[in-house]
This record gives sequence, structure tokens and C-alpha cells, in this order.
Amino acid sequence: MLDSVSLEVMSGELVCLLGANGAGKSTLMRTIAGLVKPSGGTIILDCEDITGLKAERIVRRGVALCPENRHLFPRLPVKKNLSLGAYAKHFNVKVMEECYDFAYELFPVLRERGEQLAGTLSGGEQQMLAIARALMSKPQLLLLDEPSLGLAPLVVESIREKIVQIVAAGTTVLLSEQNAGIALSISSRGYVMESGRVVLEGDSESLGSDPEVKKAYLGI
Amino acid sequence: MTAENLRKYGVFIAALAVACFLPYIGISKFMLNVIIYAGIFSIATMSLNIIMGYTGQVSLAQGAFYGIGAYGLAILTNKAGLNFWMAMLLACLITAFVGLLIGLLAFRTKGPYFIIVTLCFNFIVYVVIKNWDWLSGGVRGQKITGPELFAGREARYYLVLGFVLLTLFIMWRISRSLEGLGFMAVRDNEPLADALGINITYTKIVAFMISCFLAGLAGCLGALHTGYLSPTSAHYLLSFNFIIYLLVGGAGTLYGPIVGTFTVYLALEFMKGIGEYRFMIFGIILILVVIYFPRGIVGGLKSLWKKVAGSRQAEEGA
Amino acid sequence: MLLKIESLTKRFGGLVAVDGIDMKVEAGSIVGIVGPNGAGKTTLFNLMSGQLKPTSGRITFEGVDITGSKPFRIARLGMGRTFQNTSLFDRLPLKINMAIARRMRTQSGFFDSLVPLREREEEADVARRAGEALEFVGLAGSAESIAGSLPQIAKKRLAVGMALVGEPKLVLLDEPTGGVGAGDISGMIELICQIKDRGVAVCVIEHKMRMVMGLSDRIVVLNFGRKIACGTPEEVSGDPEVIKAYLGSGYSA
Amino acid sequence: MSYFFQQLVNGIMLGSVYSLVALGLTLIFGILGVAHFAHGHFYMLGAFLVFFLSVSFGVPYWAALVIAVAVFCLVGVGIEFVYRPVRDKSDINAFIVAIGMLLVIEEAVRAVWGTGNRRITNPYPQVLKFAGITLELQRLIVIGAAIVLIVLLHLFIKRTRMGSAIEAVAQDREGAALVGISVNRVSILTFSVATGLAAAAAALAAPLAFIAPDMANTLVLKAFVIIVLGGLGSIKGAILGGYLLGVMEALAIAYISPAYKDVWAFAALILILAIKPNGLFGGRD
Amino acid sequence: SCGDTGPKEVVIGLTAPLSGGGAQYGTDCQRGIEMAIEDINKDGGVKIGDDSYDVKLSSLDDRAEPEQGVSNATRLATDDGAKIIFCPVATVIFPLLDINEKKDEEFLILAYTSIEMVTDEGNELIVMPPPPFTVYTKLFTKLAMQQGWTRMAMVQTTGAYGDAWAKGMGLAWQTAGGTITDHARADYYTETDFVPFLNKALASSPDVLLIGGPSQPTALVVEQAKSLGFEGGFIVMDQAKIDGMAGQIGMDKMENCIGVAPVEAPFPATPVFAERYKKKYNEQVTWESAINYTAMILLKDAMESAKSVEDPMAIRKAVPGVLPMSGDEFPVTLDGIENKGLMHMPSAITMVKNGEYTLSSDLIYWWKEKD
Ligand SMILES: Nc1ncnc2c1ncn2[C@@H]1O[C@H](COP(=O)(O)OP(=O)(O)OP(=O)(O)O)[C@@H](O)[C@H]1O
Ligand SMILES: Nc1ncnc2c1ncn2[C@@H]1O[C@H](COP(=O)(O)OP(=O)(O)OP(=O)(O)O)[C@@H](O)[C@H]1O
Ligand SMILES: [Mg+2]
Ligand SMILES: [Mg+2]
Repeated sequence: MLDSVSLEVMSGELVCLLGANGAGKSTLMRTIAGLVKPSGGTIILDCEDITGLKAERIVRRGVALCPENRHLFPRLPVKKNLSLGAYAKHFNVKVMEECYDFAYELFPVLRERGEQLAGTLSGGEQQMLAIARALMSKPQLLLLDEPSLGLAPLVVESIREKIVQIVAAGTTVLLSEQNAGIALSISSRGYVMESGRVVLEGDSESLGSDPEVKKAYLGI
Repeated sequence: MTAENLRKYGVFIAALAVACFLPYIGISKFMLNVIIYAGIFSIATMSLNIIMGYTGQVSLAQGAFYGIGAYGLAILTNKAGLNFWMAMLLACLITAFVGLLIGLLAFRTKGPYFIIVTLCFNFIVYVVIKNWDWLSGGVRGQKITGPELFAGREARYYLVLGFVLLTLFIMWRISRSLEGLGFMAVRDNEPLADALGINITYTKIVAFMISCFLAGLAGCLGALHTGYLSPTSAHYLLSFNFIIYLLVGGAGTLYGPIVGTFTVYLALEFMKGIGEYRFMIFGIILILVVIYFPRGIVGGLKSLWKKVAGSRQAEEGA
Repeated sequence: MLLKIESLTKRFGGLVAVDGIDMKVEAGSIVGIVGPNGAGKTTLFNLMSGQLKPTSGRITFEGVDITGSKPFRIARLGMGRTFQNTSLFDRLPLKINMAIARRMRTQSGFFDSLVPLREREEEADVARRAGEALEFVGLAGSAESIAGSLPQIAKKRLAVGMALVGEPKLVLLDEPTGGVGAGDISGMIELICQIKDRGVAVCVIEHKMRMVMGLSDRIVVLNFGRKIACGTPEEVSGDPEVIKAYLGSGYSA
Repeated sequence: MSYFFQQLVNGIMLGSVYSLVALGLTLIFGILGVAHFAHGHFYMLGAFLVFFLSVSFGVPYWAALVIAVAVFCLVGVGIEFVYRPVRDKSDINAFIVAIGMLLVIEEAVRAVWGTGNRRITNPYPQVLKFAGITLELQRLIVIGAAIVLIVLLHLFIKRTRMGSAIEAVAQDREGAALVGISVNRVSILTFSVATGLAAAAAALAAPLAFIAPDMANTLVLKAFVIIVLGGLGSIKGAILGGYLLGVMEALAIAYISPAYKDVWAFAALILILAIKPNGLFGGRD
Repeated sequence: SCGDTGPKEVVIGLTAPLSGGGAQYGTDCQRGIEMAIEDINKDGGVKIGDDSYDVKLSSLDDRAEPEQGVSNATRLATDDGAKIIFCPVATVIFPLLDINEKKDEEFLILAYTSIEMVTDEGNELIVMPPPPFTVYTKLFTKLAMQQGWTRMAMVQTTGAYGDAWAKGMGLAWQTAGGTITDHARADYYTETDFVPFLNKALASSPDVLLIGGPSQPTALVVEQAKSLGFEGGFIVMDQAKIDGMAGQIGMDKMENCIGVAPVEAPFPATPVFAERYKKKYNEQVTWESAINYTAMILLKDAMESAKSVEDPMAIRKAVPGVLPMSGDEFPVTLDGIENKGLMHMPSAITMVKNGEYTLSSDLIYWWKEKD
């Protein structure tokens, strides 16, 4: 699926990943998170080789993925889903409270829905929960796979702001988006993928103004 | 295209040719006996394939329906004095009818719940047959006398062969008919099938009734061939056997049930010489088969064939 | 009037997901349904197509009361739908997916499959219809591919095709462009217009406002299960309550 | 009336054993989704171990019980490894592996220890009599010990990180991995706890009855019935279902017909499921 | 067969439960036949004219399932050419009766069961050595009544055997003026705890309990009944053996049990056999081994007398001529045979009193008392 992809994300950076359906964005993210084993190549995190490590170990090293299919725990309540988000980190009660507050501030609905089973949430609510769960472990590197999927315009707007805040607070973010406009507007750099390969890279502004990118991926 | 057809039908025609002359190619009477049983059980396994392989509802009650068919036949001939063939048809219809009643109850549940409901039903049928002496003859069982024509083993062999082919035909027709589409839809995605206008409960019940009818048929043939009937003919371990046969052969495939039944049943029969340890060896083989051929022998061969054909095509293309 | 909904309500425990909604869909029109996440849009669809039973209220389709009917009955009456999380027969080829979707318009039962007289004709008809539908949604080239292996956009198109092949009078599309790349959205819009051209009414849930505004004859806006606005795209987009609850002040049509 | 109470106590005793076995199974089947039909056979092996420890080597009863539980917690780890290749496949493949496993175990036990029934001397043969009821002390001990174990397990599942990890793994393996839960470790732990519970049940009930290679065949069926009756994955359901079945059985023997005792219980199950298709405390659909 | 120098062979078949719950029972039968065959072969085999045949046993497991039994018997008769097939399970014998008279595949059934009905079907190729259970019902009743017991509760094993027993016993008991206070059926093969059943039976305050199935569970029933405070007697069906039960729970707990006498008691030659058996298998001898041993020797004599190892009908017809077999020489006495195949084997009953077997040496020639 992936064909010798190389990409770099600097600490504290927000990098976006663009490409049409089936370009390999999700596969790349899943590979970094350890859900898919690469057939070749290496993945380096903080100067350490994490290639081939199991997903649960990678999380403990501070990489959190908000996956495309959400992978929530449908028969557990919202709050339990959130608390499991911090499973790898053994936070004490106080830190946990902070994390909950952060998540609820980002998505106030989740507080109201605390006891509802995740599987019965509306599509957008589930997406919010997936993002919030990924944030619960206070990751060093956050992989967001199409966070705006199924979200109302207002919520998309607030997520966009929150991502900027998160990055400002020191978290590194790799963002994959269909909605290239939003992605390019907040990221510093971007990669464009096609059939499993990186075909273009550059800073967001130049990508955003590249007519070919515009035509092929921005739908403009 | 002809090569494709040859692959598709060649094996079948060859097997059929062998089957037609089997009793006269010098196999022992014992061998023939074992093959007749394997044929009968493969009808039951095919019946399971219809409900489990094609419709996705794992039924652990096939043993019960096998038994109901067999006892139906016995009671109708011995107690009611009916003509054998009439009794056989009626017994299968009764089995299908019981299937309808159980289906109406059991299909309110799904997945593992359905499995357990059917298992419980089988258990109940077994205990009732075992204890209801007046009707079933209890533990002592009862005798069944078939028509004079089928007194000989060879004749029974051809009778069973005929019914195996009939069942295979039914399964083949279902797998490529509009009705079969409904079965597949229910198996793969119930909510979607529902939204696409397919009456799920009705579909399941139709599949279940066909399946029960055929399981009953297998039971009748089993009773006829053994000439004698006991409560073991309705034991839930029979259901387990059918599931093992089906999964070893390949659920949801056309030839899987037959291949699985013959492989497992014959292997166990030949392993009798080993005595005590045969079930240990069989158990280990079973685990290995399921791990390495999760889609059964036929399923495994199919994907192997695809790989071979795929690489050949790639070569040709290059 | 094709579809008429009267004071429809659905409760989940204490939560009122759909709250006394009145709504109409005219034959051959496109109705957009928008609203914030959790507003009750999907629930409304589920009530219309029978996946959920309403707590109270009435739904009539072509004058027939379908309140509380089973999904398959409603589908047979002529209402097709797609799901928010695209739902297909993932392990089967596209043409079989289509054939299954056409199954409800055929009569052949088990005995017909044994003696295929009527079945022959129907099978041919099903194959033809399936081919046409695949053609219509632009997937004729991949009739033999397995549905699960398709890219997102093709899955969405297939789902739409399956909703249509049963010749419905109304289709409900739940986020037909969710997860679809920006480059492919226009194609989907075109497809929806073609559906309308065939005289089939469409209800569409979408968060992509520009798309909904462009497509819909009428728009219904939901919030907290209640209908807060209803009208032409222009009317709705100017409504201050809609802007506050859903669009945000940054929105401009 | 005293007869009624006597049967009631018997039912509760039976129910205690059922609950312990069903609890393990509900973790494995209800939560992990592995149709572990060989569970009863580990119960049987547990009883054999206690037999050998206490009868052949003279280990005191309670020590034998503790050793058996410890050994079988380890055995559980081994079981997990057998299931691992089919764990993510359909339930029914695991079911076949289970059948294979139980055939091997049963045959191996026969080969090693013969087919005869064996008995453990009852460590507490005292008989209590009051208000016209006669009770063996060991029966009360089974009830008491089972309740302690059940409460401990309940606390473990509901109050610990590991408990929620088990539930998470059950519902979405990939999701669990993504939040840092080791699916393998949770799965091993589940099998370990469940098998240990089965051994505990066996050790408790063994002195009251026979030990034989096929002693657990109907037991495992009943355990499946119980967890389905209670609702898959529901701990509460497994406990109540176990006691319900035990009491129903004892009373059916007393007041209806002993020959059909299992029939009434199983028929009741079919009816309950027809009315509540997801069991009494239904979790998974 | 001219120029054939190797020793000739005659195959004896056995289909029996060799795995599963009845394995012990099946194995005991098998061992009796095995020992007999060893003795026969040591003695030069079956001698017919100048020929001598080595005897070979071919055993197949049927798990006591009729279908399996039929398949086994067919295989033994057709593949191995067995003309004599031993079978110790009534439910398997019944279907064998339907296939053993088929032309060219005939075989003689050696039926080890006490269900006399197997000989009632008019089959000409069956021999049934053990005494029919009906022998015991009257004797047990008389003995129990002598103890002053009049109220009997039954906790019988399920199945044809138990049902027939309970029915016969009930009739005898009531004819003698006793009352039946309760009747329960428990599956002795699968049940592991009988307290619930006993509670029900004891609630009717009986003087004596009718029990019985395989020896082991029956012993457990006795023990559990005593632990529930029952102080009356037990009538034990013939499948359970008093000595086998005593081996389980100790002689002191067997007080007041009425049943079949221990295998070593009645016949003079039995203790010798028991010793050989113990030496060979390191286990206590059972009736199963003793009777099947004797039956095998009997069949050897019959083959020699019929001058055929091939013709089951001739062998069957030769049986009366080689009888009686005396308990002075063989583990059991076989006195005669009725036309339908039922053999005359004297038996003995016992009652445990003060830790001793009483009455156990009094042989009962039941057929002489038949009306
Ligand atoms: N498990 C798999 N087996 C086979 N093919 C796969 C698998 N997973 C992904 N693919 C294929 O790999 C390609 C890349 O998929 P990927 O999901 O990474 O794309 P994407 O860029 O994230 O697309 P989208 O925008 O649809 O999410 C696709 O063509 C897909 O069909
Ligand atoms: N089975 C249920 N049990 C409890 N609450 C439910 C259930 N189904 C839906 N809800 C709640 O009802 C509300 C409406 O959900 P619905 O799925 O209709 O929203 P929606 O408008 O489709 O949102 P989205 O745009 O996010 O898909 C949500 O708050 C949801 O959490
Ligand atoms: Mg993706
Ligand atoms: Mg929705």
C-alpha cells in the first residue's frame, strides 16, 4: 500500500497530509501508530527506532492516533472511553480530572453524554469522542486522521482553533484531511500523497497556491 | 473458457463416475457401509451449510432434526403403518414444520444466543426421545424395516447417492438463485438487508425449513440404513459432528460439506485401529486444520487455486 | 404529498432525540436536512425508514400510514436509504450487491430456484437492472470487484446505487460525501441531481453547507431534536437562529 | 417444608458451582468472544489434580485447593496460546479448536489415569441437623467459598484497571491497542483467571461427587446456557443465572420429574430468550 | 488352502464401549475374552480334524452407540470374517439382531446382558449367558420382607435396563404386600451427585431403597443416603456388584445391602481365576471377565464339536452338546441353554450383615423354579 514514503515531523510542528481517497494517508498513520507493520524502512521517534513496535508500546512513548474508523468501545459509557484513553499513562486522579476538563471544554456535549454508551452517540458525537480520547493520554505526537469527518461547520471551526492551541502548547501534530483548505490554513508544512507515495512536499502556503494541488486535491 | 469449465465440472464428473460404479470396483462390504454413512451424514452437513454457510445462522440443532426425521419415519411406519415412501416424505415435512415452530421462537435471537437456543432445543429433543418410551421406544430404540427393494447394501448405496446428488442440486440452485441472494444478504449484513426490503425473519425461516427438511431426510436414510433407531440419533453431539464436518470442508462452499464429511468420517473410521488414542490424534489434527485452513479444505483449495491462477495470469501478462 | 411527518417524537430514556417534528417531502424534490451534531438528523431518518419506532407521531408515505412499520416493508413501498457509516455487503462483488438490492422487486422463491421458469426471466431482469444502476452511479467498470476493497467515494456511490435500484420514490442519503475527497464531491452532487431528474425525491443530510444550499429545494434545520427553521436555502441561511446554532457567523452563502 | 428447604440449599450449592464455572466462561466467551467449550474439561482436570494431591500425596485439602488454583491459573496461560491463532477469526472456528482440545484432554486423561470414577474423601463429612433439615458441612463450605470468590472477581472486574481493559479488548481490539492496552496480555489474564476459577469450583465440589474424565460434559453445556441466559458478558447475569439454574434444577427434581430436570431448565431458557432476546442482563446484541 | 503352511486363524469379534463412560465395563469384558483366547492358543488353538486354528480377537470401540455398533459388526463380519461377535450392551445388541442373519454375512452374537428381551425376537444366532435380571426380583423381595421392611422407594438408573428392573421389582414388591413410597430416575452414567434425588426419596420415609447402575455410582448412592441419616436397607440391581461397591466405600458402609453375591463366592474354580486375573491385570476380577471368559471357552468347544469355524449356525447348534461347563473347572457354571438362546447359569445373592456377606454360597438354579 505504501511505497517508500519518507517524511519528517519536527517537534512542536503541525504537518498536514493531503491526498485523494485511497492515497495511503490512513495507512501511513496506522503504520506510525504500530497497527500495521511496515514491510521495509524505519520509523524514528525522538532518535529512537520504533519500527515494528506493537501499538500499545508506541502509545506509551507518547504517540496517540485518532483513527479513521474511530474504534471506540461501543458498549462502554463515554466517560469510561475517555478514561481508557489515558490507560497507558497511569495518571493520578488530579491529572485525570484535568484531562477530562480539557476534553469537555473542547467538546461540551461529551460532558452531557457522560453516561451514554459510546455506540449510541450520533456520528459526529462519536468523532468528537474519538478525538477527545486520543488527547486523554497527553501525547507528545498526535496523529489525527480526518478529524473533521461528519462534524458540523461550527465544530470544525472550534477543532481548528483547538489544534492550533494544542500545537502551541507543545504537542506535535500530524493531520490528515480531505478538507485541504482547513488543513493548509493551520499547518506549517504539508505532504501530498498519491498511490502510496509522497508526490509533493513543501510549506503550506506554497502548496496552497500550487495550481495543480488546488485542482487535484482542493476541489477548487 | 473450456479449460475453466473443465476445472469447474471435471472434478465433479470424475467423482460422479467413480461414485456410480463404486460398489463394483472391489471395495469391501465394510468400506461400502462406511461410505453409505458418510453419504448420509454429508446430506445432513449440506443441510447445515444452507442455514449456517449460506444464511449465517449457526444452528446446533441439526442433530435434533436428524433425529426427528428418523423417529418420524419410524413412528409413521411402525405405529401408523404408513407406506414407507409416504412416511419418509411426511417425516421430512414434519421436520420442516418443527423447524418452522422452533424458528419462530429462535429467530427472535441472534448470534451466540441463537446458537445456544438451538443447542438447548437439541438437548430437550434428546432427553424427550430418551424418556418418552411410549412414542420412541426409549433407550431401547426401535426397528425400521425399509422396502424390500432396498434390503441389499448396494441398493441402499444408490438410494443414498441419489439423495446426495439431489441435495447437492438443491444447494447448488440455492447458491445461485434469487432466493440465495436473500440468504447471503442476511448472512453478511442484516440491517442493510432489512433496509433493502428483504424480510429477514421470513428469509431465515425459509432457509431453516429447507435445512430441517434435508436434515430430516438424512435422518430417514440413516434409520433405513441402520435398520434400527436409538436416541443417539438425536444427540447434540451429532450437531457438533456436522459442524466439524462443515468447517473442515469449508462453510458456504458447494462441495465443502461433502468433502469435509468424507474426510473426517472416513479418517475416524480408519483410525479405529489405533484404538484409544484416535480421538487424541483427531483432536490435534482438528485444531491444526482450523488454524491453517480457517476456511476449510475447499475454501483453502479455492484460494490456493486463485493464487496459482493469479500468478499464471501475471506471467502470461508479462 | 409523497411523505408527511406529523409531530414525530423519539425518546431515548430521558433524552428527546427527535422532538415533535412536522415535515413534508414533495415528490421529485430535494430536501436538505442540516443541524449540529446530535441534532437528531440520523434518528429522523431511522424513524422514517423504520429502523427505529417513534415514541409518538405519525408518518405517512404516499398516503399510507407507515408509523412503526418494519424497514423492509417501508423499503418495498418505495423508500430507499443509505447509512451514515457506509454499509455494504463487503465480501461480495458489486454486481451481487446490486442484485441483492433489487431482490425485493422479484417474486421467485425457493421452489422457483429448483424449477427455474419464472426465475430465468427475473434473473435476467435483475442482472440488467443491476448493470444499469452500476452504470448510473459510474461503477460499471468494476462490477466484479469486491465491495469492501473499494475507495470511499466508490463505496458511497455504490450505496446510492443500491438505494436506487429498487425503484424507490424517495431516497434518504445520510452524509453521502462524508470522508469523500474534495475533488470527488462535485461528482456526487451531479449524481444527486440526476436522481432528481429521474423524478425520485431525495432527502439528504450533509454538513457541507455549500453543497446543501446548491442542491436543495427546501432545507430543514434541526437543533436538539426540534425543527428550528424550514424553507428555501435563502430563507434558511438568513435565519439568525440557524446562524447561531449551526452555521456560525463565519458562514456566508 | 423442611424438604423444600433442603432442596433449596442443594440448589444453591449446585448454583454456586455453576456460577463459578459460568463466570470464567462469561469472561472468555461473553467478553473475549472465544467459544471455549473445553472449559468444563479444565474443571475436570482441576478435580483430578486435587484428587492426586490429596489422595496420592496426602496434601491437606485446603492446601491442595490453593495449589490447584495456582496451577490452573498457569494452565490458563497455555490455553490462550492455543486459541491465539483463531482468536480474531469467527467464533465458530474457536469452537472447533475447543472441541479438538477437549478430545485431546479427555483421551489423555483416560490414557494416563484410566476410565474409572474416583473419589476424594470428604474433608468435612460432618452432618448438621436443625429444624428437620440435614446438611453436609462441605455443602455449606462450597456455598460460602463460592460467594467469597464471586465477590472478589466482581471487585476485580469493576474496580481495577485490568477489569476495564478486559471490557475494552472485548469491544474493539484495535481501539484497545491504540490506548495502550496489550491485547495479548489481557487475553492471557482472562484465561488465567477463568481457568483458576474453574479449578476452584472443581476443588470445592470434588469431595461431594465423582471424578471422571467425562464429569464435566453437561456442566459446560449448562455453563453456556447460564451465561446466555444472564446476557453475554454480564458478570451479574452469570452469577444470577448460575443460581437460578441450580435452584430450578433442584426444585424440578423435587416437584416435577427428575428425568426431565434439564429439560425444564433449558425450556425455560428458550422461553426467556424468546421474550428477552439478549438475556436477562443483555449486553452484546 | 493347499500348501498353505502358516497357522490358520479364526477371528472372534468384539464391539463394546472401549472409551467414554462405559469403557471400564467394556474393558472388563474384553479382558475375560483375551484370557480365554490366550489359554486356548496355549493349548494348541481350535482343533478341527487335523487342522488347528489360532484364535485372534478383533475389538472395536462403539461407545455404546447402536450406529457405531452396527458399523463395527459389519466391519468385523465382512472385513475380518468374524463369525462370532461378542457384545455387552443391550442397546447395541438389539440392532445387531437385525443384521446378523443376512446371507453370507451371518454371525453369532454372544450377548452379555441380563435383558432377556434380546432373546425374545426369535433370532437364531444369539447366545445369552448371564441370568436374566427377573431372577432376582422375587428373591430380593423375600429377603427384604424378612427384615421387616415394607416401604420401598426407588432411585433407579435411567434407561431400558433400569426401567425394566424397577417395573419388575415394583410388581414383585407389591404382590408381596409392600408399598412403594417414591419412584425417581437418575442417570447413573452422568449424574455425579445423588443427594437431590435421595432427598426426594427419603422424604417419603422408606424402609428400603431400590438402587443400582454401574457399581461406582451405586456405591456413592449408598454412602450419600447414609450421610443423610438413612438407616434402612438397600436392594441393589444386578448391574452393580456388591463386592465392587465395597471396594469403593468399605465393607462397613455396605451394611444392609442386598444384591448379587461377590464373584469369587459361588463357584469352586472362581478364586483360582480371580488370582490369575489379579496377577495379570492387577485389578480385582469382575463378573464381566469371568462370564465372558467361560463363554469364550464354551464357543471354542462348540466350534470343535461342530467341526466348523465358518458356520455360525452349526456352532450355535453345537452349543447344547458341549454343555454343561462346570464351575469346578471354569470361573462360572453354564448348565444348559434354552432354544431361544438364554443360557442357564446359576447365580447367588447376598446380604451384608455385621460386615459379612451372608447367603453368598447358596447357588440358585433359577430355571428350575421357572413356571
Ligand atoms: N488491509 C488492507 N488490505 C488491502 N488493501 C488495503 C488495506 N488497507 C488499505 N488498503 C488499500 O490501500 C490504499 C490506501 O488506503 P488508505 O486508507 O491509507 O488511503 P487514504 O489516503 O487514507 O484514503 P481515504 O481518504 O479514503 O481515507 C487503498 O487503495 C486501500 O484500498
Ligand atoms: N440508541 C440511543 N440511545 C441513546 N441516545 C441516542 C441513541 N441514538 C441516538 N441517541 C442520541 O440522540 C441524539 C441524536 O442523534 P442522531 O444520530 O440523530 O444525530 P445526528 O443529527 O445524526 O448527528 P450527526 O450529525 O453527528 O450524525 C444524539 O445526541 C445521540 O447521542
Ligand atoms: Mg484515510
Ligand atoms: Mg447522523
